[in-house]
Amino acid sequence: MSVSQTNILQDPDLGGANQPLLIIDQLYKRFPIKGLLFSKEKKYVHAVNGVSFELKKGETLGVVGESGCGKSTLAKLISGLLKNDSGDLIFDGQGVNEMRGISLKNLRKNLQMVFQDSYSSLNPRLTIEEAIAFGPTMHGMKKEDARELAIQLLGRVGLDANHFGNRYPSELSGGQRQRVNIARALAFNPKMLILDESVAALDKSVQAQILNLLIELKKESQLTFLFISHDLQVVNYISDRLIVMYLGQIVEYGPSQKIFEQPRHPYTKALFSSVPEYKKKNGVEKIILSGDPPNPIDLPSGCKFKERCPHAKDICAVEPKLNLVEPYQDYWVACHLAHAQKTLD
Amino acid sequence: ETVVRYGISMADIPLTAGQPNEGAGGYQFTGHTIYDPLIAWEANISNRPGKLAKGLATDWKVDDKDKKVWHFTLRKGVKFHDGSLLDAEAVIWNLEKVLNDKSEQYDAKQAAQVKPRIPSIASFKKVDDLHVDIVTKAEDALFPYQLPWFLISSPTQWAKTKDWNKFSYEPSGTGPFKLEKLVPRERAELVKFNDYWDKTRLAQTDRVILLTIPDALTRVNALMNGQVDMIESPPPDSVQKLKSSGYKLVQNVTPHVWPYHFSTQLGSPWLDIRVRKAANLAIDRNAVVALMNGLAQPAFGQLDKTNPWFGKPNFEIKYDLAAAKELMKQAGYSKDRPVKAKVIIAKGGTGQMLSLPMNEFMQQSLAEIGINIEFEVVELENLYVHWRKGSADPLNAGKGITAINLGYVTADPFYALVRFMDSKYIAPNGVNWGGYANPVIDDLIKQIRTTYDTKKQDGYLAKVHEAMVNDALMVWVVHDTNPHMLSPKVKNYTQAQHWFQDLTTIKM
Amino acid sequence: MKNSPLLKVNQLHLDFIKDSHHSTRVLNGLNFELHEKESLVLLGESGSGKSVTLRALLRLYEERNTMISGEILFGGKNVLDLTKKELIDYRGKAVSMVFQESGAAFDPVYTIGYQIVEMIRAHESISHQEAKNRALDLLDMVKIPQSRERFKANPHELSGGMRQRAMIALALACHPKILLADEPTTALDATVQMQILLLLKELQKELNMALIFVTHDIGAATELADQIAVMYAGKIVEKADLDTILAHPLHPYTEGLFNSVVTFESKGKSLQAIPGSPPQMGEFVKGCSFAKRCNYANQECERDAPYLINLNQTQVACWNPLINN
Amino acid sequence: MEITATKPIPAKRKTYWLDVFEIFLKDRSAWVSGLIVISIFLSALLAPWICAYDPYQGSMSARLLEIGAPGHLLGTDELGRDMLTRLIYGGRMTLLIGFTPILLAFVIGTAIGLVSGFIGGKLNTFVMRTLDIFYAFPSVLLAVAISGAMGPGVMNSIIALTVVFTPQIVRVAESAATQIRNMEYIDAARMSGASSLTIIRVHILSNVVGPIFVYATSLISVCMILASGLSFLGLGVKPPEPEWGLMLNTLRPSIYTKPLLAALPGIWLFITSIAFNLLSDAFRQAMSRKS
Amino acid sequence: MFLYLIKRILFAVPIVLGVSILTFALVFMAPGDPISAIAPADAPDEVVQALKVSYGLDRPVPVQYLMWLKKSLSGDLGVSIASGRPVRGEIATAFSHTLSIALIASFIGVSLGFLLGGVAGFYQNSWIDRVATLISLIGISVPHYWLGLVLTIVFSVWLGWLPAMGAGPDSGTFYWDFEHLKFMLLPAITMAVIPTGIITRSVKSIVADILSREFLVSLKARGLTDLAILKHVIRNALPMVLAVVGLQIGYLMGGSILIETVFSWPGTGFLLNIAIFQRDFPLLQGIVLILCMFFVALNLMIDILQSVLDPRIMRS
Ligand SMILES: Nc1ncnc2c1ncn2[C@@H]1O[C@H](COP(=O)(O)OP(=O)(O)OP(=O)(O)O)[C@@H](O)[C@H]1O
Ligand SMILES: Nc1ncnc2c1ncn2[C@@H]1O[C@H](COP(=O)(O)OP(=O)(O)OP(=O)(O)O)[C@@H](O)[C@H]1O
Ligand SMILES: [Mg+2]
Ligand SMILES: [Mg+2]
Ligand code: NI
Repeated sequence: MSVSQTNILQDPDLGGANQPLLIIDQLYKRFPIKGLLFSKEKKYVHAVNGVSFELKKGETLGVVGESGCGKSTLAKLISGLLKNDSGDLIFDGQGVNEMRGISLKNLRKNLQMVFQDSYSSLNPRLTIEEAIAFGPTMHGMKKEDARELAIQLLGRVGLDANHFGNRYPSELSGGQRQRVNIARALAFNPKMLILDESVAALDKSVQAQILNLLIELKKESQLTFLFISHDLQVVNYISDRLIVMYLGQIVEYGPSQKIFEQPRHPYTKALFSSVPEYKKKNGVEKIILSGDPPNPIDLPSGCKFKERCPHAKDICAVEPKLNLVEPYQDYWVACHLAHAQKTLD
Repeated sequence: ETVVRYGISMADIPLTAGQPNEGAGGYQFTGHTIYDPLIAWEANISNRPGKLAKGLATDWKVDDKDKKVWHFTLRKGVKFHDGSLLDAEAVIWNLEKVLNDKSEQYDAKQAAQVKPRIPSIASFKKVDDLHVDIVTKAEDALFPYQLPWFLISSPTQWAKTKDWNKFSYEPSGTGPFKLEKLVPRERAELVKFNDYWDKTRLAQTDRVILLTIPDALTRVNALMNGQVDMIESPPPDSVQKLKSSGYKLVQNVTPHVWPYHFSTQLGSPWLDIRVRKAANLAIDRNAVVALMNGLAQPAFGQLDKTNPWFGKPNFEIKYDLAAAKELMKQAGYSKDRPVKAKVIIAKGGTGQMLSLPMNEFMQQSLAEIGINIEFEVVELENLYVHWRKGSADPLNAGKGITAINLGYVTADPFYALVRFMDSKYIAPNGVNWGGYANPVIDDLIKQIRTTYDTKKQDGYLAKVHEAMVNDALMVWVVHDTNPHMLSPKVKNYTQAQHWFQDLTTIKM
Repeated sequence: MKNSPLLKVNQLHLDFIKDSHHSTRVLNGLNFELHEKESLVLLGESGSGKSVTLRALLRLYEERNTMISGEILFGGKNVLDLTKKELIDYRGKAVSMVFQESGAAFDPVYTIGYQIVEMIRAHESISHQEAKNRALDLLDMVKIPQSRERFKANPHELSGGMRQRAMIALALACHPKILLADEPTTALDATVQMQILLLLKELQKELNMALIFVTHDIGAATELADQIAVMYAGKIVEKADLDTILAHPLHPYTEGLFNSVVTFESKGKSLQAIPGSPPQMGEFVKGCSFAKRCNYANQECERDAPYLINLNQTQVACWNPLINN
Repeated sequence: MEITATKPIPAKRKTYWLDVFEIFLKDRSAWVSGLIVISIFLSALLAPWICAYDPYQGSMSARLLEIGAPGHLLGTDELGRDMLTRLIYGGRMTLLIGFTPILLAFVIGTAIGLVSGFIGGKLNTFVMRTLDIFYAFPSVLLAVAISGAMGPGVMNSIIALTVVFTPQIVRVAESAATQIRNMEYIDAARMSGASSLTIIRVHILSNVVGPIFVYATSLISVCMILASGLSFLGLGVKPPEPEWGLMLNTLRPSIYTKPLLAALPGIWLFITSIAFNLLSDAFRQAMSRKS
Repeated sequence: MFLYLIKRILFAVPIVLGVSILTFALVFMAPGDPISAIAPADAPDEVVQALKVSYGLDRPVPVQYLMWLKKSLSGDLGVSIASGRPVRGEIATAFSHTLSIALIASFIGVSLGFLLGGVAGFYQNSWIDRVATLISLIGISVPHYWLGLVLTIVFSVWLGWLPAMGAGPDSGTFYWDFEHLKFMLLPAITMAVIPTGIITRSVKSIVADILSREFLVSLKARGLTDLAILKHVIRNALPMVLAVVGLQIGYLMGGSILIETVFSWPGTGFLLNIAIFQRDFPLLQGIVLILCMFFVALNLMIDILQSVLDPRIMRS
């Protein structure tokens, strides 16, 4: 017996084949922080601070950046778990901002997310089979069908349903749980998958298993990935294009191959050089940044990176725009000191 | 110094400013100890009911022509605790204190206590220093019985602060005791007043300490533990134990009865006299007394048989189940075809009685003859509200309440008989709760009010009582005996047949 | 490295006792040596017993619920036989430790400075002021800016990186001979992680300490290690110096581990992940505990557990080491 | 895309609660206390069939019979009613007013706590601030104040005690819900397109009900003692209803003559309360051992 | 710090206000009539009405509340209907009485609870742990008012060692001498039973929790002596324990009614009982309000103390 997923869960391609699947334009999100009673001005955490990018169908976009730079917030904004303050979000030709109710539900079906903490992203009281089947039932699939689908998907992510289907999350290892999470996301047959640090907490050998699985899925089902990580090598490994974020902003954005070959932004450089690598590499000199990332509450004016930047000049007091890097057409950097071409708005 | 520590059953020391609260019981502690009335009550005689006695007035008589005017002659040379002298001025001042709300010394709280006790007074005036005239609203031969309730406090002492609250901490009266110390809700210390005018009633102990111990068991504990020398109302079940440990039980018939007061309004099952009588015959009063471990006396009417006003009722109250059942049968009821009735009772707190067990006993006994009682249990305070409203009031009638259980003080003619029998006092004008109206009795009562010869008066009163019993206005169950437990050290406590007691006699 | 080792661990076994019938074996016959000024990295997957090893070295486990056997020789004495008093001198002063989660390893209610001073004064009888001066020097040494203010800060008021530095300062307070570091950088950001790694390396050289560094990050290991010991299921399966092991891993597990690491070069290639997952702790495995996941396993592997043998410059515990590669 | 499925495995597996229960059953004190509680429950339930006497029917001649008196295993009370019978019937009342408020508080409190914790924000602040007012009353005081205001009676006691315990449970439920609201599996469920109600029902409730339940069970004995205390003060159950606190009160005066008899309802209450506490402890332990 | 303090205090204001409204509402929900307590049972209606007017009881409830609130804010809680004395004075005496036994009870509870709980936490599963568990179990399970009865019978009636009731000689003015302590002992011990149980339990679990924290291992690794480690444990436990203890003292003050009834202890509970049965509205409101305010103030104090002791709290 076999079940066709297409019947119920496959949606038509709305945006057209050549349209980007996701367009993000000047996205802002800030969180108010509870101040003391008498302080007049309200303080905010500026988590995402004017981010724009596009994501093509079938492409994998990597996002790197230090802790707290707004990666997860970005992911949650895209997935609709958080509402943005301003800016546009267009998914598959539809604006996400205006969505409510059914259309939001459908958006979410096409846009799934795999979370970082494989443990807390599974309900400890549901068996993994139930956890996977939960989503499709929400979209009107019958219980038995959903269960059957869950069993199929478990097989697809390399877990034997006979063995694992009835287990609770606590009875699985981290790697196995992460597979379950992926299976759960796949149950919707989504167009796009956001992976927020989905392999960070895993052991290297398990991480490799999961990465292999992801690549396999990508090849098989034309999935579009937004892959968030602070592990540069992993991001490089899996992504076609790359975004480097710093304090809620994009500082460098382009094909990952090119960025890895020669990063332009001083922050990206520092980030790359601080990767400990066990196979001696191309002799990149270590740039060790001093100090910690500044907190996103009191944003510095001008270039956000200037305090830690080894090359900071006077001009950095002016906020740099994302500029195209010569001679490329799809490679941007936000630094006055990089050899940049013209401004991208 | 000899000291008697007395554990009283009240939660608070009764008010000390002149007119005590807490009902009749309050008078023995902070009423007749610190103050005197114009007409007193014999409270140091135990073998017969007391009588009116001379207090601050040495003589009182009704005016020959205008029977509404009473002439009082005051006792000469009586001193207040503060040293000032009693005179007609002071008496008038005190009457104004409670009856004239325009007067400077008017005290709403004292007024509330005593105004209902002296309903007959219409006006008053000073004749000379030692003579006062009081005018009653209507002719009332029973008027003197109202006066033991009205106490005289010192105007001089009040003038010092002009504040009754402060006065209550340093009160001044003419009584045999001075209040030396008052700790609200805890204790009052009374010391002997050596200048008391009645040398025969000089206090025999130097100091009486009243301690409030509202919980009965705690009182016993305190007595056994030696914290107090005497207590009021020991719980019946502790009596045996206390006696065997050498404590003395003192009790006496007390003008107080524990009845079910019937509604005779339309719709009440008690409308039928046969049911009322049957109920009276169905109660084994000795069992109730046993239940109280002997701390009660069977009641055969509103009053004790020894009372001069008891008379000779035709209906003999006794325990006779057969007769009771027969009466019920005539009325059309039996155990299998019972009549239902709702009785409102208090959770506790009516005097000495074990309200709940006794009511349960009543319930069982009456069920025997086919009267099924249902209780409406309320707080005592609430019960009073129901009582004042009368049985016809929706508060009672609306809930189907057709009988009320409240301990009744029967100390004087008005309290014992008139207020329940005179149709003038049908609620809400008084506490003729059930709505008893009998023109013959109304006439009789009118006659009593104009009869100044005590003998004759007693005879008429007996007639009223006879009618009351014959009509079985209530189920009378037991009389209280106001028991006290004394440590062996306490001597000479004479218990009067009254709530008014005389603490001066106590000796250590 | 012919001189006698600073620390020698012989057949170290450790069991956690659950109740009178159940216990879990976590360390299964550990053997290694540490020489002066040497840095040894214990590499292994989560749950392989790295942290337990470090804690066992300091005898941090309650005797009530652990069974520990074997030898830990430090300065000629077996640590397992030390008296309570000797143990106090041993801990912190001879051997001290940097914990993985600095947030959890500091007492939250005392200031950083207080805890460093307390540590110094627990081991040396010097005045408070002297201890404080030393503590400030230490904070400077680990490159904490504005050390005077930070001295008075509570642990939660510092960022992760700063806290980890303070933790290092604390560990160095009594000039230990050996510093144990339990994944001190895993929880930190990439840029900060490198700062800390370099700092540790620098301090180790400067203070002539031996270092045992625990990690599952091979990159971090290569930054620090003289020697690398690979742990698997409570055992050391391979030990060699850094270059040797990188060039010629002998144990199939080591090879698998290296192969599954993503590097800049792996882009476009498929990763060779080790199949399966490590055995559950306490699960009884006859023979080699890696046999089930091993591509080279044969019957012998399933029958008997291999022990460490010397092969070239490497110690390896495998019946079929990868000599041919 | 077509995938051939393996045959679904029919075996449904034991739930979390069954697991907990299994661990629970291994605890000796749980057994003993469980048996006590069950026997109290059963005897209360079956009282009319197992009791030889009418709990309301006394006899003046058989007042205060000593424990072991012929025909009255545990003697008789101040109205000559059989003690054993009244203790058994008293169990009914005590369980009723000790149990119902907790049950009600559990249901109401969990509902309020979950919804307000899940929704969060202003609503949550409002709800919690309002409950802070109830929280500002020490619980005995609140119970006494409410009972005092509403007057004695079984219903009123139950209401008063429910009011006392609901805020406490709301707090526990709210904090549990707030904690779980931030778990990633809630986000995952949101992304499944599940409605808030479904999320609360499927994901939050199943995870918070355990701790709340344990907390609630630990309140049973408190509630029972408090309820009996109210009766003892005359603010709870009205006579002649048999209730342990009330019996304690009415037998109090007999403590000199029949100390054991008078102490009996207290002992009964004590044992029941211990049993409930042990049960709650065992439950808590089973749950913590499970996770 | 200062701002935090002010913030905490401001937070308490609406709570106190809410409490006062609730109290008022409760009191007026009650059936019955306070006038019954002062007028004799058979007082005619006109007397009762006059009294009502004189106490302002004839006005609409919200108006009464506002009047009462206005007076309360100036510290005047009105006059007891039953006794005619100012409520403030009545409560002051009662409060000091309750406070005295509550303090002794807390002292007993805290010292015993600390000792038992602490030792049990350190030596888990030892016999002493079992004893502590048993004691705490008994503490939280025993109906304390019943225990009070039993204790009175044993210690004051059978043995005659301690007085059975009351607050001792001349308790209008208050002394902490032996004469008075004798009277306090039994009620205080009875009162201490529950807090002892709860504190033992809490201290045990708090200590056990702290002992299982990561930083304890770290302290050991630093080579600190057991004594030094104990210091850390205590210092960490303190804020949490304090919260438990504070709550218990609050409960003791508010929950003394049963014990005070049993021992005729002239405290707030006793007064409350009387006020309830007499429907003495001003007194009832006053007591409930004062007790709640005490409780709120206590919580506030504990909060502030906690934030001083635990630097993490103020942040959140
Ligand atoms: N719900 C929230 N309320 C307030 N602040 C928030 C909230 N969520 C995130 N933040 C803040 O926004 C900033 C960005 O957070 P975000 O989680 O997006 O970072 P991240 O890049 O994902 O970091 P990490 O690598 O640690 O996951 C952080 O400073 C964080 O504290
Ligand atoms: N106190 C303990 N009681 C029982 N089991 C324990 C205890 N501490 C550790 N273990 C178990 O011992 C095994 C080894 O744990 P250990 O912490 O040493 O792993 P690790 O190699 O440090 O892993 P990670 O990289 O995750 O820190 C694990 O299976 C763990 O569950
Ligand atoms: Mg994140
Ligand atoms: Mg570890
Ligand atoms: Ni098919």
